[in-house]
This record gives sequence, C-alpha cells and structure tokens, in this order.
Amino acid sequence: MRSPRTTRVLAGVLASALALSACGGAGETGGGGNRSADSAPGVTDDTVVIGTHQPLTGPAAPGYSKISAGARAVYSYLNDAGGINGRRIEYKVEDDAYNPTKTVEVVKKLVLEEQVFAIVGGLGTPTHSKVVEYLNGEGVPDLLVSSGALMWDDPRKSPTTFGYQVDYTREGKIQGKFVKDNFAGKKVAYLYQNDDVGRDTQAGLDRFLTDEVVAREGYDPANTDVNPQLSKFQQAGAEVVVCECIPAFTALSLLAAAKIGYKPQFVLSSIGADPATLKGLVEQFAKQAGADVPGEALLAGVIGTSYLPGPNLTDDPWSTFFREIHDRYAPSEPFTDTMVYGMVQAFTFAQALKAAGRDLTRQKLLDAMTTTSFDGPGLTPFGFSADSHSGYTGAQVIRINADATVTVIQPPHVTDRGDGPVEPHTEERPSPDEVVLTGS
Amino acid sequence: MNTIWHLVLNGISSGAVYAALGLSLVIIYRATRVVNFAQPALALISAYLAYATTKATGSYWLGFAVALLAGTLLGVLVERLLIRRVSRRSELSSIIVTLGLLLVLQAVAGMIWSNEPHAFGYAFDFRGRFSATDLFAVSAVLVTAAGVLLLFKFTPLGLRMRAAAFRPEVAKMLGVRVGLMLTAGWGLAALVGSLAGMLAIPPFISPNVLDKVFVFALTAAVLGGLDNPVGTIVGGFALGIGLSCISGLVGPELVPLAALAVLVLVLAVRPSGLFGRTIARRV
Amino acid sequence: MTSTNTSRPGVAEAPASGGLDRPRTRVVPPLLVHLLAALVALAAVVALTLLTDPFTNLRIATVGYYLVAVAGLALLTGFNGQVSLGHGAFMFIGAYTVALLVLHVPAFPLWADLLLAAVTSGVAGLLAGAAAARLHGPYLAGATLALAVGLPAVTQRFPELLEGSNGLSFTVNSTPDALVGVVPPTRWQAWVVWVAVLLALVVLANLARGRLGRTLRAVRDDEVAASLAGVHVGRTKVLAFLVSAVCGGLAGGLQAFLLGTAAPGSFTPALSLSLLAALVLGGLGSLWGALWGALALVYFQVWTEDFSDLLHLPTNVADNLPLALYGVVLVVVILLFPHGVQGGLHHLRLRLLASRSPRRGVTDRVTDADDPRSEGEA
Amino acid sequence: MPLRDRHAETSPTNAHFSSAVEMRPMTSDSSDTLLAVRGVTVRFGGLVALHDVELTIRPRTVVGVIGPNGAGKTTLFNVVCGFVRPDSGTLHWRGQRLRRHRPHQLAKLGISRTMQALGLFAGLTVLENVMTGANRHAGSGTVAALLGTAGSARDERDLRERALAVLEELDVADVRDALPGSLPYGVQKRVALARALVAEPDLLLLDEPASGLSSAEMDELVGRLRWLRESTTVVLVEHHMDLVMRVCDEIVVLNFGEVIATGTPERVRADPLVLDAYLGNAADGEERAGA
Repeated sequence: MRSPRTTRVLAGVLASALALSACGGAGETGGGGNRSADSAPGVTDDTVVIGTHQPLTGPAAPGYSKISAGARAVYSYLNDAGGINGRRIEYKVEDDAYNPTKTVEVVKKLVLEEQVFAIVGGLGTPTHSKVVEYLNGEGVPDLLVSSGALMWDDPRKSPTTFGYQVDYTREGKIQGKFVKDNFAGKKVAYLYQNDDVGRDTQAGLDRFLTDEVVAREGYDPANTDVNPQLSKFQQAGAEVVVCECIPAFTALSLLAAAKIGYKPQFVLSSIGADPATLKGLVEQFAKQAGADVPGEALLAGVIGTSYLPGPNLTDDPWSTFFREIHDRYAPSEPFTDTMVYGMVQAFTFAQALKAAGRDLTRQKLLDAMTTTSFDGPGLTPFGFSADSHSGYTGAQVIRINADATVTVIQPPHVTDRGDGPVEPHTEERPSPDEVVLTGS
Repeated sequence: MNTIWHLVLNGISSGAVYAALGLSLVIIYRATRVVNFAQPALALISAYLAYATTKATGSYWLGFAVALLAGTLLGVLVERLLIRRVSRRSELSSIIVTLGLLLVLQAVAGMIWSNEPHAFGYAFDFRGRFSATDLFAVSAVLVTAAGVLLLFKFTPLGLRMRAAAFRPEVAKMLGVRVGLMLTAGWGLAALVGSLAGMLAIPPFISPNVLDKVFVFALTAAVLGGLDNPVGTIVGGFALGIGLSCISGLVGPELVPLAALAVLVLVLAVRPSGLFGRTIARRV
Repeated sequence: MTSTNTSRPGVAEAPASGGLDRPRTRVVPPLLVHLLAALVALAAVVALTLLTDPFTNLRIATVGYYLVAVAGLALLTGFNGQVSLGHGAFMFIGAYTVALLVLHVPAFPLWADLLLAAVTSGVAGLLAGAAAARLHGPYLAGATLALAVGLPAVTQRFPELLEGSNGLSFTVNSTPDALVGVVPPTRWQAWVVWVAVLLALVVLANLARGRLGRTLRAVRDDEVAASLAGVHVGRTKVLAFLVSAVCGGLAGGLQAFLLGTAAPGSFTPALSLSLLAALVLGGLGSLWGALWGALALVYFQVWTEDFSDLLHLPTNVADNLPLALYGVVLVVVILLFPHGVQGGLHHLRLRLLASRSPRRGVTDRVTDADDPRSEGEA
Repeated sequence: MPLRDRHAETSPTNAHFSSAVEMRPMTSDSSDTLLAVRGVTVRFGGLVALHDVELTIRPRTVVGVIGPNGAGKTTLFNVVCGFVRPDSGTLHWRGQRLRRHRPHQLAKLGISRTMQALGLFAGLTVLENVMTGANRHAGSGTVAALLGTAGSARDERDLRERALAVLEELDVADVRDALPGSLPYGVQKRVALARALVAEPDLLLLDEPASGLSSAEMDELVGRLRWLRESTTVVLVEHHMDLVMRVCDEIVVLNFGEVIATGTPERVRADPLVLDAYLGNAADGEERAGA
C-alpha cells in the first residue's frame, strides 16, 4: 500500500542520513591534545575553588555521605587559620546520588560553571571512572579519588588523576600474606562485592592464598540477604572469612554468621572495617544475642586493615589532631573512620596546595603532587612519582576489641601491585605540629 | 539438599515480609483502586518512630506499638488529606501523588535521622536457621492475614468496608458511611504495612531500606492478583522462597531478573495474576 | 515542535472552519509542516546555544534527550493510556547499544549508532509491548517496574562485555575536523542532540496529530468501541510500545553520546519514575507537555539545589531538601493542576480568548478541558 | 398450531429445513442473504444464553430482535461481532463462513455496531470520534502516517469530510469540537450512530437505539431508520415494542435464548407465544410503549 511518495520520502531520509556519515566514526579518537594545564581557573588572590562529587542521597549515601562533612571541617579549620598561601579554600560538594550520569553532569557543572581549580576526592569507581577522561582532557587536576580501583594510577593516559586509597590489590596482598602467616593451614573463604573491588582484591589475596581457599561467593550491593553465602562458607568448613565488603555488608555478614551459629575468623578490608561504624551497627545485636555470646562479641576479635589514623588509634597524634578539628567544626556528626577519611583527604590536598606555592597554576599543583613528600597523616606513604599515581601503598593490620578500640597486630607494611614483596614500613611520620600549612 | 532446605527456610521469612507489605497494597487497592507507592514510606516513618522510641525508652515492644499506631494514623491522614482528592481521578494521578509522597517522606526521614544507617533491633533472638525472630515474622504475618480476611468476611465492619469499596453508591444508600470506610481501609492497610516494615527493616534502617522490599512486595501482589489477599500471601511466600533459592543456587545478582522473568511468565498466562479475577468485558 | 494538542476541543484545530464546502485544494503534507517547525525550533536552539555558556549548552542538550524520552512516554501513557513505570529500561538499552558500538565498532558513524540504538530498543519494545498488550492498569505498572529493576541486572551477568556495575565509559568523537576548536564541544553536542530530537519529534508529531494518534487515544478511552470501529487493539498497543521504546532508546543513546557513560547505576527505577512524573507535570496528552516535563526534570533539581545551598542548613536537611521539594511539587501539581503545565497554559489561553470574544461560548470549552479524562479502562 | 410447527423446524433434528424465517423467499443462502446465523448455541458456565438460534438477514431490510430482559439479545450481537465464540453453530457473511473472526475485522467486512453503553471515546472530540469510525476508508498505511506524507494528509482530509458529512446528516455537526461527556445523552447517541454510519456499513447492528430517548427523539429515530433502509441493512436489539413495530420489516423474538417467533410485525404481534413471554415477564417496565 506504500505510495510512490512514501518511497520518495524514505529515499530522501536515507540520502540525508548518508550525507551525515561524512562525519567519520563515532568511536575513533579525534585529534587535539590535552588542554594546557598551565592555567589557574578558580583561583583568585585570596580564594581557590575546588569541587567534588559525593553520594549525599540515594542508596549509596549510607556509609559515604559523611566524607565531605569531614573534609569540610578541615577546610574550615585551615581557612580560619588564614588559608593556604593566603587563599581560602572554597569547597563545592555536588550530590551525584552514586548515579554515573549525574556524576558526569555535576562534574561538568563544577568545571564549566563553577570553574573549579581542581576536583578532589571524587567518590566511587562506577561514578568517577566516567569523568577521568573528561577531566584529563580539560587539564583539571583530579586528585585523591575516593576509591581503591587500580585505574586511577595511569599517569600516561590520565596525567591529572591521582589515587588516594590503598588500592584493592595491594590491600589484598597484605591481607593474603597476613592470613598465610598467621592462620597457616586453615581453610579460607572469600566474600566479595561483585565488581572491581572483589576482582582486584582477590588478585592480591591469591598471590599468597591458593589451596587454602575453599569457597568464593559474591554479593550484590542491592541484595542485602547474605545468609546463603555465609551458609555455604559454613558448609565448606571455612575457618577464615575474608570479607571485601563495604561497611553495611561487613555488618550484615557478621550478623548472618551469628544467625547460623558460624564463628569463623573475619578479616575485613579497610573499606568495611570502620570500628566506630560497625560498633554502632552491630552492638545492639550483640546485646540481643544472649548469654552464650558475651556482649559486643560480634565485633570482638575481627581483624581488619587500615592505612589512616582512625578515631581509635588514640595514641596517634594525628588522630588526636583530627578529633580536635572534628569537635570544633563538626561536633554534631559522629567521629568515625569515614569522617577521618575525608579529613585526611582534605589535609593531603592542602599539603599539595601549599607546596604548589603562592603563584598557583594547575600544572604547579600537579607537579607538587609528585614532588611533595606527604609524610602523614597517613600511616604509609603515597606512591606518587613521575610514573606512578598510586595512592597509599600499604596498610597496617588491626584487631577490633570488644570495646571497639583497636589493637595494631601488624605494623604498616607496604607493597606494590605486582609480584613485589610485602615489607614493613619503618619510616617515622612527623607529628601534626611539624606539618605547618597555614600562616607565612 | 541441605542447602536447599536452608534456602527455603531463609526464603520463608523474607517471603513473609513480601506477603505482609503486598497485603497492605491489596487492601488499599481493593478499597480505592489505588496502588499505594507511598506504602514503604509510611512504614519507614513509623519504623523510624519506633527506632526513636526504643532508643529513648529501651523497650522494643513500646517502639513496636508506636510503629503500628503511627502507621495507622499516617494511613488515615494520607487518605483524608491526599487520596480523597485524587482517587476519583485517573489511575496515573494517584500513582504520581503517592510517588510524590514517597519522596517527601523519605527526604523527611533523611532530614531527621540522616541518610546514614542505624541499627534496628529484631523482636526476638535472631540466631538459628529458623530463629525466634523468623518464627515471629511468619506467624505475625499469618495471624494478621487471617485477621484481615476474617474481618472482611465475617464482621459487619468488614462487610461495610467491602460494600464501600465495590458498590459505593449502593452502600451509601444503605447508610454506610463510605468515606469513613475508605479511611478505615487505609488505616488498616497502613497498619499491616507498618508491621511489614518492622519485620523487614532489621538489622539496619536508612531512608531507602524498603525500596527493594517494596518492589518485591508489589511483584508478589501482582503475581497473586492485586485484588486477592490470599493470592498475595501465597505469592509473597512463593516469591520469597523462589528468590532465596535463586540467590543461593545461581547468583545473587540474578534476583531482580528472576523476579522479572517470573512476573512476565505468570502474567503472560494469566494477565490478572494467579488468583486474580479477569475483569469481565464490558460490551 | 508544533501544536499537537489534538485532544482538546476546538481552538487547537487548525482548519476549524470551512467544513464540507471547502474546495478540494492540494493538501500540505504534515511532514512538511512539522519539518518546517522543526527547522525553526532548531534555529532557536542554535541561537540559544550561541548566547549561553558551555555548561548551559550541556543542559540544553540534556533537556533534548529527556524531551524525546518523555515524548515517547507521552505517546504510550498519555495517548494510549498504558502506564509504564519502566521506561528507563529502554534508555538503558539505547545507552548500552551506543556504548558497545562506540567501543567495539569505532568506525560506525554516530548517526548509525543512534539509529541502531533506536532499532535495538524498538525490538525490545516490540517484545515488551506484545507481553504487555493483555495487561491492564496496575498489572502493567507492576510488570514494567519489574522491568526497570530487572533489566540493568543483566550487566552483572555479563561482566566481561558490560563491565558489571561499573558500566562502560568512552568518548564519542563527533565534531567534524573542520569545526574542532571553532565550536566548543558541548555546543556541538547540543546541536547533534537537538537535530536527532527534532527529527524524532517530527515523526511523533506526524503520529500524534494524525490518524494513528487518534487511534491510540480511542484505544485508551474504550478498547471495545475501538475494536468495533475497526481498530486492532492489540496491534495498536504494541505500536505505542514500539514507538515509545524507540524514543527511549534514542534518548538513552543520546545520553550515552553526550556523557560518555553507560552504567546500571544510571538506569534505576528512580529514572523511570521521574520520567513519568515529568510527563504528568508537563501535562499528558500533548507533546508540548513533554517539553515542559523535560525542562522541569533538568532545571527543577538545579533550582532546588541552589536554593538549599543558599539557606545554609544542617547537612542532613540540605542533602534531602531537593528531594522533598520535588515530592511536594508532584503532589501539589496533581492536586491543583491535574493537567500539568500544558493544561494550565491551555486553560489560560482559552480564558484569554474568552475575554476577547465573549460570544464564542469558549467558557464551556474551558470546563470541557477540565473534565477529568479517563486513562486506561474505566 | 403453526407457531409450534415453526418452532420445531428450528430444532436440530430438522436442521436441514434451514429456512428459518418463513417470510424468506426460498432462494439459496448465498445470493440473497447478507448474514446467516445457523444453529448458534452459547453457554456461560451452566447457563444457556443462546440455544440453537437461527437468523437470516436479507439486504435492505430492518430486522428487530426483541425479547424480555436476559433473553440473549445482546449475546446474539456479541456472537455476530466476535466477542463471544459460540459453542456450536455457524455464521455466514455474504455466503462466506466466518471462522474465529475478531471484532476489529467487522469494519472491513462492512458490519458496524453501536453499543448500549455508547462507548464514545471520552478524550476525543465528536469529530474525532466519528473519524475513528471512518478508519476503514483510510488508504495509506502506518509508515505513511508516521512519515506524514501527502497521502496520509489526503486520507486525513477525506476522513474528516466523510465524518463531517455524517455529522451534518444527523444534525450534530455544530458540536463537532466538543467532548462527548459534555453533551446531552440524546446527542451522544447520535454521535455514536454517526461513528457507526461513517464506515458506510452494509450491515448496521444497533444495540438499544431508543433507550433513554424522548418521544420526539424517538420519532426522529424512526424516520432515520426508514431512511437508512434505503442504503443499508439494519438489525436492532430493542425493548421498545412500539419502535420495533413501527420500523421493522421483520422481527425475531428471543426468550430464554431461543427464537420463539419470527415474522412481520403483524404476525409477531398476534403470536400468543410472544404475548406469553412478555406477560410472563411482567416486571419488564420498558414495555410501557404499549404496542
């Protein structure tokens, strides 16, 4: 029934479409190099504007929404003390709800509309990975990404991106060696988040653990029922469960094990081993668990890794330093590892900003990232150099006590992403008094 | 075999929750032909109130009572203030209004109690393959469901509620206060929904905690037939057990896909759910 | 965009007078009219992008792809009365199609990628429509919600190809070499998006204003009567699903092109629900409503976030304020302006006409327009 | 008793005497018969809605199907329209057997129907309602409509003109831009009739065309039905004996799903069985017309 006219119109549409095809392949990379980084948008005589994207709402907000609160407290502290090189830091936080589409939108907003000088601590692998290419293309410093993915360390492809966390593989290696050394001959199970966190951590663990591993089970962050996984571990007779989980799933796993009367040794990744948060989540259930399990026993004895001076390292001067800032600038928020995570991040950025000097450009900030020796607040050094943008290079191993304090059971060790050994890190860190950022 | 048994036990208690929340949707759908997307938010707010009460007094059961009471009250208020104005309009209007309410209430919860998770206790000891808490959940849901059915079938109030829902004009002529009955229906539904929330939320409460549960509860209700309480209860338990088995045997990431597949398969054969009545063709 | 307000009585009908004794003149094909209107709209968009900064250009492009998504939904839900809570699933399909093509078949030109995104999504829409054609009201709503929740889980099943929950990231090269450095990238992107959007809208306007649009609405109002009038009800419903899925796929593809991402976290049920909310805010039953809805989707959030920043509230309140305001607006609009922005504008215009020529009895029609219209089955 | 004999003729045992309507000239089924219903039985669960019903419709006639409430009149229409599948029996349209036909195919076959509940499209204007009924005349396909070709525009103009013509014919063209819900019931009924007529059907099935009309409107309807007979064939289901007696060439009386009488109005009027059926249903208030 198609009229000749219809055919003609169809032909016309096709022809014009073909004409458009002169544009070339959509996936072929075009010419044009990176923007010059030797500029300084967002910088005035007395301010520097920086931005970040964080999940303040939505399903990922629990656990992460307080990082920017910690960072903000540190910036307020620094600004009250006169700023860095005479400049106040203006900290713009955009909520991306952990939705990659929104991440791209808000980051472009920060860069194009807010004219930020740098992006600091953008959170999340699925989210931040979508803006790395853009930020590098625009020459925007993309510092201290809040994720342990390996991809931030790629100086050739992404010269302006720098990691922050100890990456998942390094951490896996440290955990793997620790388990191998301290739980020789015991059966091990992995509970992993079914994304790059799980994949990269297992790569590290597997360098030391092979035949010991009797079960590997993934969990999906959208599915809070982990009873099936823990049941399988119990049936496989696993005595050590390495849990590469975010805090909520660490807590869920502890409770699921308690539910089925399964008592393995838990070994937690740093991302899910925040004692203060975990205590808040599980202590009530420990109380409920009755007589045969002493109070708070759910958490007691759990082993984890950490690389920051968390709230529980009470004899660490940095921990005290941050607690003081917290008490003054964010007293209403709980003082947790999450908070310290944001605080150390902000402090580290301030160190780089200080080192970049008064005559600030983006290139100078990037140079400062690789030349500054960031001794402290972190427990291990960063891997920053001309050919590495890797964040923290190691971690210590802690045991959580019944009262949610922690005992360091293995001092900080460092390693690399490859075949390198896991070695103790011995250098002393300076105290907060010795790192002077403000004033002239 | 052992594994499957464990998975089934595990699924029964989550199924109880889907059944209860699904039942609350069905009660409202029968009464006002509205699918209440705000139901998880009503349950959320009442659970947060329970959380606050328990924290202040130390008594779980006082919090439990507050949740049920607050839930009922919220349901009544929502019907009086919002639904009454839109229920005679299109289906879409009520969907959007309840969605809007969902957003507002979740945001309010986040404003008051923050978006961070808080520990939220179980009613009884949670330990054991089929713990006291699981037993409580299942029996509470079954008792509630039975109560709702008996109320509808055998009490004058239930009769009036049904009359108001299905033949409002006739009911009005017979002296039934139709508006009051619809309000009562919402109150009852929100009560059941709050119970579901109290059972579903532990161990942690945060503003989005009931989102997934709600999707599965709606799936269960659609599976069972939206105007059929018994079908929804059966659908809820079946879905709980089925999804637990899929999570344990195939992979946890397949759970949402499996729910979709089951729904498509069932609706392809029976467009009004397993136990739903097919709407007679009007000619 | 052209006036497609065919569901309203009277005033919007272009040749309202004339009737039977109008001489048989040559008809102007709707295609021509709509293409001309699209050209005018494109000129306006280009002018707007020239006047605004790069980031606003990006927002203009964002409005564009949301517009085509909401317009597709308008056809399905507004015109045809099938309430879909899972429209985001089609955007998901479109976005991943473009992403995979850009990554694995880089030689394909952009228009081919977008076309394939629309086609792939259309096939999915055909399947979904065939399954949904027998479902009514809340059963359809429940099934489509399950679609929105379930489909993105596919990425977990094929982590090698689809990169699991992290999703795919890529850069789409679209600026012709001659324009590199001349036209800012976001401006060029906005142009590309709007060309595609307007082409899609031309087709949608052809459909909405013609016999098919009338058929869709007839099926919405009364399936039995429609079938007696010779309308194949099932096929019509599937057609509505197909067209709206094509639009959804195109929107997803444009989003992927614009933002260089395709990740499951972008296609949550919240996206589907906000598309539906935007449609209702803008006004059902008219493609203009989709425009207002898309604008609201993009700008409402911006304004509320700016607003909550201004107030210096505690973080818990400030973080949640935009969400709360969005919810309040949804409720208020439904309660006070049940026909959305477009309904309000229409009302206003009729009022103005009525005050200008009181004899025409337009006031009656104003009440007509306010009659609650039946959606889906009575 | 002739009536009993005739009734016996329709029973399955005598099915080969298929000439059910006595009046009908004894010609073969195909040449002079528009629609033939043969031995149709419909059961809903245990209830027999139609039992072995025979009906023959010749061109250019007005046939009335009457009977008390629940006699199976609308079910008969629904069988013809394909909404209800008969448990046994056949339908022939112009001599062709209709097998598993669906409602939407009727328009193409040349059969239109109005509904008791009108079924006007509430969101469409009167003109659009009627244009929907004219779809049968649209020549261009879906693709052309999507592309908005000149062909589809010509179609659209054609449909519009056809619709307007019918609206004028029924004196409702002045409300063409109104939504049906805002119109008086009588006008709505005319719009529904217009929607059925615009398809230019060979057979028009009217379900209760007179219900809810004033006596003036009823007179108008009678005139219109007579006028319709000039160009088409009408079958109407009706309670109003008065109307039926005035306009029908032929009447079929149903009771409890069975044809109890057929023939001219005069014959049916005189049939004691019919009287019985109606008096037996004394509650039937619609019968006030006092035939």
